[in-house]
Amino acid sequence: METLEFRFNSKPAPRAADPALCGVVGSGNLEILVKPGMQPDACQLSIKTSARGFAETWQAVLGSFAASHAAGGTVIAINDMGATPAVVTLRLAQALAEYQGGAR
Amino acid sequence: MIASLASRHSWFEATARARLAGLLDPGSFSEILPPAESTPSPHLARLDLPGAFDDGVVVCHGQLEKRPIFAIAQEGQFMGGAVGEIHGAKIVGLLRRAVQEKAAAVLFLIDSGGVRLHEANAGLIAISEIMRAVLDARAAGVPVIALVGGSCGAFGGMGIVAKLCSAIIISEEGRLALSGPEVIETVAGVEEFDSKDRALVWRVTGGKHRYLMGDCAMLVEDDIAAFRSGATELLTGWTEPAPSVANLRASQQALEYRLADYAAYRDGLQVWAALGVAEPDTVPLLDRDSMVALKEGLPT
Amino acid sequence: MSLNDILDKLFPAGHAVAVANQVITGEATTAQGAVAVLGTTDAAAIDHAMALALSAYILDTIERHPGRPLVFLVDTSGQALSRSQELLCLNGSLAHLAQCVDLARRQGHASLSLVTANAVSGGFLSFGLMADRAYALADAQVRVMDLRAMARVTKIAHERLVELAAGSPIFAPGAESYVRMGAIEAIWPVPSASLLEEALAAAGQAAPASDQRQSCAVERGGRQLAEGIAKAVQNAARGA
Amino acid sequence: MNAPLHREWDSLRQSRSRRLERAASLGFGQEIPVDRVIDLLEAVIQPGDRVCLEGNNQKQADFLSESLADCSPERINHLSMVQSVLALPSHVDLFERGLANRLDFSFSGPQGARLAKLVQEQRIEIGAIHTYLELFGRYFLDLTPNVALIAAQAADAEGNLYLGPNTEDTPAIVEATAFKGGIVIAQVNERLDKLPRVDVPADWVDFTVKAPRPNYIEPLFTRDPAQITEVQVLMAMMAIKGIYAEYGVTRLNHGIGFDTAAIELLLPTYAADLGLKGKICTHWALNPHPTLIPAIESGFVESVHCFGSEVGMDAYISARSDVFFTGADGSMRSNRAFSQTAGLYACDMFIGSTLQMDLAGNSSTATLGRITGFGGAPNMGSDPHGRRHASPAWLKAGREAYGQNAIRGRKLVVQMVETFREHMAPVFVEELDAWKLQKSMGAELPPIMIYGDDVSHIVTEEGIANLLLCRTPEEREQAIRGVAGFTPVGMARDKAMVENLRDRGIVRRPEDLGIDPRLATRDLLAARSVKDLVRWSGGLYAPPSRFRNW
Repeated sequence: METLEFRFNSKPAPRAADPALCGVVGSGNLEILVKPGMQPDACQLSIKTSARGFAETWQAVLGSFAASHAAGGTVIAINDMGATPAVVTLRLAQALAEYQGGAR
Repeated sequence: MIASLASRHSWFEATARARLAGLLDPGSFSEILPPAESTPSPHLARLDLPGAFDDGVVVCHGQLEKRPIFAIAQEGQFMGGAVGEIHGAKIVGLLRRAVQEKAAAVLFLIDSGGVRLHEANAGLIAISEIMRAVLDARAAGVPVIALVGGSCGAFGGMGIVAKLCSAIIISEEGRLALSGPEVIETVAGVEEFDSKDRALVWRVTGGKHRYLMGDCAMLVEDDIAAFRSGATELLTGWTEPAPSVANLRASQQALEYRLADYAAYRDGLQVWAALGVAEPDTVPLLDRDSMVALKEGLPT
Repeated sequence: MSLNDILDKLFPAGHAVAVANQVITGEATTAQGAVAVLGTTDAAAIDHAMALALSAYILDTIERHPGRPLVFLVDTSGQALSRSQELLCLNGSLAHLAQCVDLARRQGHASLSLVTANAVSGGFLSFGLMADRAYALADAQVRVMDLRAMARVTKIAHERLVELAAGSPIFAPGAESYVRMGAIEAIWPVPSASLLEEALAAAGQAAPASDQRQSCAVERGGRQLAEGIAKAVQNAARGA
Repeated sequence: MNAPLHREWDSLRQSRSRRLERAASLGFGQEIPVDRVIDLLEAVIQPGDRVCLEGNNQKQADFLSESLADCSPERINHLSMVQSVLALPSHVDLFERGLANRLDFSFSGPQGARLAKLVQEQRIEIGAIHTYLELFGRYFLDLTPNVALIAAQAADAEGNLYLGPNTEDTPAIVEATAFKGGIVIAQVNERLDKLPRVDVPADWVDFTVKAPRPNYIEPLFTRDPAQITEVQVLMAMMAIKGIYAEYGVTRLNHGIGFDTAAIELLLPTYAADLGLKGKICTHWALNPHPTLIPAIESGFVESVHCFGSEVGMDAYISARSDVFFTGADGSMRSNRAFSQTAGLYACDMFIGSTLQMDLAGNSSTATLGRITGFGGAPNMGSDPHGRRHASPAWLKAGREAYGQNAIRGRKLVVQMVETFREHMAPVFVEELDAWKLQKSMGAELPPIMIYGDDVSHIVTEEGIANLLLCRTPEEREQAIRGVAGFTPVGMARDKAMVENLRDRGIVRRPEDLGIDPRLATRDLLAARSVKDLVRWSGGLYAPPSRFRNW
């Protein structure tokens, strides 16, 4: 297992009432928990992943997500069981949408 | 396309959270100890494995047709729904809470292979505590209804827990047993149980067989809405019987007769024939409604 | 140690116990009076017939001897592994047995179990762990699975499991782990009438027992989380 | 003028007569007792013969193969084997036991690793790895069999054969052998007084033997809808909207895989909602994929011609004779040679998956230590320059590739891949493993499945690259990098150039196609389980046990 931490600048997301959870920690899948954070223009991410040695790939995938979505003001925690970048990208979009669905 | 297929939301492939969302009245789901307030299993972390925030089980309050109830939903996709320390303690806590609050019912969405081997002792003891807690709830008059239809079925200790519940609602896809076919094959050989022969696995452990044998109260389609209406139907007018010698004597006798009659059989086909099913071969392909009609027409 | 040796040491005042199909049933005399003695021997793999023999004896005891304590002697290698057993819903018969033990408790029968040799998973769950209190003899094997098999299933190196087991009662096989985890009350160096009588007295006082295993586990440094989490769930305010 | 050549002009016929006489002298008639089949093989096969052993994706002449492997290498040796697939252990035993030493084939699948080892030990000489059509073609030119060992469903007393739904390669093999002085031996599952239909006339068949068990059949073309992922649903949506709809693809072939199964299962839902029923996917060269059932039942599909059958599909096919090719008896008739011809020449599109793709678009399923071959994909996945007849899809693709004044069209050859396979193995690579494999096996060519210059589109979860519109090798490379996601190849893209390609519609993202990836859920699949497929079929589809959970 490997633990990774990232912080990216991102356009502020509407602040939501409740945290949102998306996905399941199953083979080739991951769960993503989106919570409100303190810095409105930054997205903070922490990842625990079963696959070691993919820090650069995570950085690229998450950086691309933060650049293309308004994810500022969130703290995102991920538990990963070997999801491919395609799955990670899809889940991030779903998790953020669910989080924003609960926006006040 | 076929309308019934379009509107169906498979229980078998849904996540625990999706099952709850479809099972409970819309908007009534209220999670206790939600993911944002909990931490993954430290025991898995010590073994270098990522955990899940909810440790693979959702416990909640909610409503079923406006009836306030509690629900427990195991996530079969995380570690096979297996019971670890946190997972088990959440279930035990919820069952105790249901007693305190004299809940109308607990719906127990079982989807589990049993003990989580990575925390084996904690899992085994937790299952023992769940067994006691289920019986305490029932003794307090709170019905505990097991819903079995997930990809992991109800195996190992969770197979025992399922049979301790007030009643079991199962789908054809659901499986209910003690040892998994793979375990039996590994220990006793492929001739004893070919775990890759899926039709055989279902004839021995599957929902239709358990329903025909009377081990499950209700057979439903693999559809979240069907589980919802099944649970509603079952709970309407349900009175939880007080634990009594008379009831257990009756069960004892039924189990003894069954053992005497069927002990030599090794395939559901043989049992179904003995139960009076005219064409046992056709059972695996019958739809749910035909199965119910078949069961109701059997000699008692 | 043979079953008879164990019985003689536990019940010096006398016992009348039959063994059939690895199932023990009978009664014995103690300072607190007559007790029902039942269980399994020779590492029994529990099947339908065994479970139903035990449950029948429990129901008989409830009906004929109200309040008589139940002493379970546990020696089981787990559940019987066969297709015909599963075909008839073996988990159902084990659940029935567990329900009978539970009913006895509710009807005022104190119960305790003593692991005499082996206590493994399903067999242990169905009666040994259903008693008010469980004890184990010093050389008893209590476990879900041995570490080699666990290594195969979890795909974690055996050496790594051995290393971690040394410091963790969470999955290390052995009665000592179960003591720390709150499921076994104490380990007896030898079968002993005086230990049994103390245990019976304690069990009698505690009835009708609520399940205290989570809090014991915290006191003994076994499961640190279970009690807190169960309480948190019991007491948490409902979410939105 | 040269002097007339003095030679015998019927040596093949004479050789055939001698072989048949040897068999007759041992007391053999047309029907061979099962326990004497080795005696027969040793009587009619000679050292150095070219022997065709039938077997393909579905049926295998497994009993004859095992029997041949049990023959004495003293009597039978130096055989040159010609066969579509090397699939069974006994196929490789022939070489390990010294009966055969040369092989011309198409596909090796599960025996790929053993085959690679034999090649490295120089115990086998590989003539060439072919596509099916090439190999069939060579049966009629320079690789005509002396003896063909084939599999049939049933024989009658005269020796007429009924092939059942899995006709597959039999007609091509028998025709080449029987009409060039060869010997045809068939294993049959049963003997019948009256055959349902005659697929091979008795006078093309020399001997028949009832095998001790029915020939082996593998359900290779069944994909459980339960295993289709959301990412595959997303890619299927992109393919339907961005390629099928835009080109109006009506005649096509699908490679086997979960990606294409997802497309098949989106036809009655997503494609129907886009109003595409009757406009796409009407005519197919395809095995009877169970996942096509919902599209057939929804009225999308007019016709399907099959290479072979599929386990459990026979009753369904028989009941849908407007769609499938069936005999007067009602059972299916397949034919690999004709269906491959349809796939090569009569289809407007091939879409399939691969394990690796390089920056020129070359793709391969070969991996180190395994020689697997190609099967039929390269026939379907290539643009036939000889095609003459026009269709809207073919013309549109041609004009994109060659300009508005193009004098011919272009087949659509689509590769559909997730950028990473399982265990984070990147699909897009700088260099295919095929090149290393070429060196290790001393082959003249690297085992490339689909040539890059035949590929028209690449679909990944990141987008669609339209290679037809690329005008320079550099554009092509950046278009491929532009859909290669977070693989090292993808991350090394020239971002500005990829954005420029996007402006020109060469690279298209899901949002460019009006697709929201979050809506790509499994709920869009017309069937989400094998049981759903059974329901769609009205109970006619009978899936094999391993695909059931009931």
